[in-house]
Amino acid sequence: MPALPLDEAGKYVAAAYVVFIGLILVYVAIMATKLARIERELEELNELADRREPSP
Amino acid sequence: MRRTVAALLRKDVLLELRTKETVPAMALFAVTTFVVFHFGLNRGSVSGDLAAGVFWVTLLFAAMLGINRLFVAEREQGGFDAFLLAPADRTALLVAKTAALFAFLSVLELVAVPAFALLLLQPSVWPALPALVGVLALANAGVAVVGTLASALAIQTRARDLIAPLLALPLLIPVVLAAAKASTPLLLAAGPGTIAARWPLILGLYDLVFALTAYAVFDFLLED
Amino acid sequence: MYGKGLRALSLATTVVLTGAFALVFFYAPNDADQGFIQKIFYVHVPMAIVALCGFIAGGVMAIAHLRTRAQKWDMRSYVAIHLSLILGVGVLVTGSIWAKASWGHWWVWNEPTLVSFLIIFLLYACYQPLRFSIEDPERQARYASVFAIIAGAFVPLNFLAVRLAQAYTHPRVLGTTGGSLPGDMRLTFLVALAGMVLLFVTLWKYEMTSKHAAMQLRALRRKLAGDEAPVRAAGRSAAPAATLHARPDTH
Amino acid sequence: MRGRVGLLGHEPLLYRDLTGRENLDYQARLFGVDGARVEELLERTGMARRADEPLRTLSRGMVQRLAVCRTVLHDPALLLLDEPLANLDPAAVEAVEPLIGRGAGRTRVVTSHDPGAGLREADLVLGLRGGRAVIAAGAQEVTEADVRALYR
Repeated sequence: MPALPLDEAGKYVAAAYVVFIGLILVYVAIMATKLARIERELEELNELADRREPSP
Repeated sequence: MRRTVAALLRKDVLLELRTKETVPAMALFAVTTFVVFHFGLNRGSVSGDLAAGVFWVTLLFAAMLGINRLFVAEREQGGFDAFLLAPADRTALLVAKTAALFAFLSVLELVAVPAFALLLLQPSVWPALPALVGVLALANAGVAVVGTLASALAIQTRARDLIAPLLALPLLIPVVLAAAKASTPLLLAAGPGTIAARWPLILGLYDLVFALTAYAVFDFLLED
Repeated sequence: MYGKGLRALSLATTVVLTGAFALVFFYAPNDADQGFIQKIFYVHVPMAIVALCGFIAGGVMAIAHLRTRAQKWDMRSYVAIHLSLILGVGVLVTGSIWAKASWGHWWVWNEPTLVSFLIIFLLYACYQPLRFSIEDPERQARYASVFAIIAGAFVPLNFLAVRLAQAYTHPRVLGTTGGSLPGDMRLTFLVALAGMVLLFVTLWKYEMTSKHAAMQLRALRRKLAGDEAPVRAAGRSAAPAATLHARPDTH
Repeated sequence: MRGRVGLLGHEPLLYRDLTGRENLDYQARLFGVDGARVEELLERTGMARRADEPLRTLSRGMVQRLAVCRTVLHDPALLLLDEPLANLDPAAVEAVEPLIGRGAGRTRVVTSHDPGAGLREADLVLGLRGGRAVIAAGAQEVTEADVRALYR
């Protein structure tokens, strides 16, 4: 099969690289939700610690 | 070890003879599937690679019924606990279950091969038979080992009827592939040709690799 | 402490991967046969190689888990397989795009490497459902490790079988190893591969750090709150249970 | 260690579709015990006559008698018994007594829901509440009322 002309092939190549970048971004988004949960829990714990030993 | 394997195997065969739960269902399933293929493909007879494909896919799915049921009695009637109480090598259970599954598959093929020859196969099965038996034996060994592993993995899960085939099917693709390739020249309309040596070799290698893997990991599926 | 060295690693990943993509588009020549479309090769193949190595690494970590009974090895194995699955999606999608561009079909069966990869991906797709359907965390870890070992052994075997099945009937359409490439393309490929390996290691460490932090947090909560504020029921999950209370190693 | 313990719990650990004799034969082979022992036990528990019927057709009491046979088949040094006399009629209780009762000459750990009967049989009493030992004493020192107090 002859090589595709650049304007045709460009779309496919771009699509492939977009898929790769997109995957990484989705992964980052998932990890972001996990980070948010850790932050929330830390906050709760901090409050808990404050209540137990009221700072003078 | 040999004594334990014999005891386990004897019990499995006895249970199957009493309940007739597995092998008749497998055989019936295989025959019915041949009929379904007849209508699905809309042809009266097949040969060559189509014949090999139909035959092996049917056997694979029939084997799946046996794989699903392999450990059910142990799980539901305390067979695992009773076995673990005995001072027996756990590998014996792996060997016995593999042997049982191998035997079940062989009996299944005693029904499925004549049924296939009768219902669908265009050329006569007789000249191909000796080589076909060899391929069947090699493939059965692979299906038995991997099937036992998949069944043991799945039996303790909540969705075991789903997990066992999901695990076993992709694992068994190389077996089906090699077995189908090996049987294609045997089932040619013009009479059997010769098998390329690499297919039996692949099957043998597959059997060996998974036998060793199963031996290494099976113990971990039993402790509780 | 999984966070150690994470910054340097992320930096290296960024530099190498960006450099690799720059090489792909500004340095490597267009392929004589395929032209520009061959550039997909530099993202598709490294991703596939890293995903497969990740699966096998997951199996090796699973062996360590069964040997040491240390929960951390199950976690490591889980994260490696989990990441490889994500990369696997990328491999299948980019492979499919390449097939469409080269042959006009979204999927072709005469490319043994891609077909093998699909089979392996289908097998590993059962990993999460398997974990999910076992409730007891200790058994979940043990069974997951057994699966990871079996599947790890399956990876090379499957490649051999599928490759043999087609190598003799179809000519190899694409060179998928760097071996036969001309020098500048080969350099680009190797840099891209290095970048992908670094990316995998970075993400692996990243996720391990996150899991480890969640674990520490839960332990802290238990220490601080004792019985009064029980740990929120986390719900059943396919991920390894994040507790610091490892089982006693004596068995 | 394994192989010296006899466990009798809520489940008989016998296959429902095999006969009593087949079940016990299988167990005997697993433990490397002589087949004559199976016949002896079937005789002693009064199950010899019904030993060739599949378990699913037998009453629960008969299955329990077979389970007792399985438990002591390999002459274990330690017996772990959970309600060992469940579903047994008085005659059967008498029949299994020399196998798993006080007179069996084995160390026994029995869990029971009947404080009175349990106390009469025991040498040592262990009362658990919330996972902690509340009573741990010789059987003479513990009264039935002490045990009943655990459940209040």
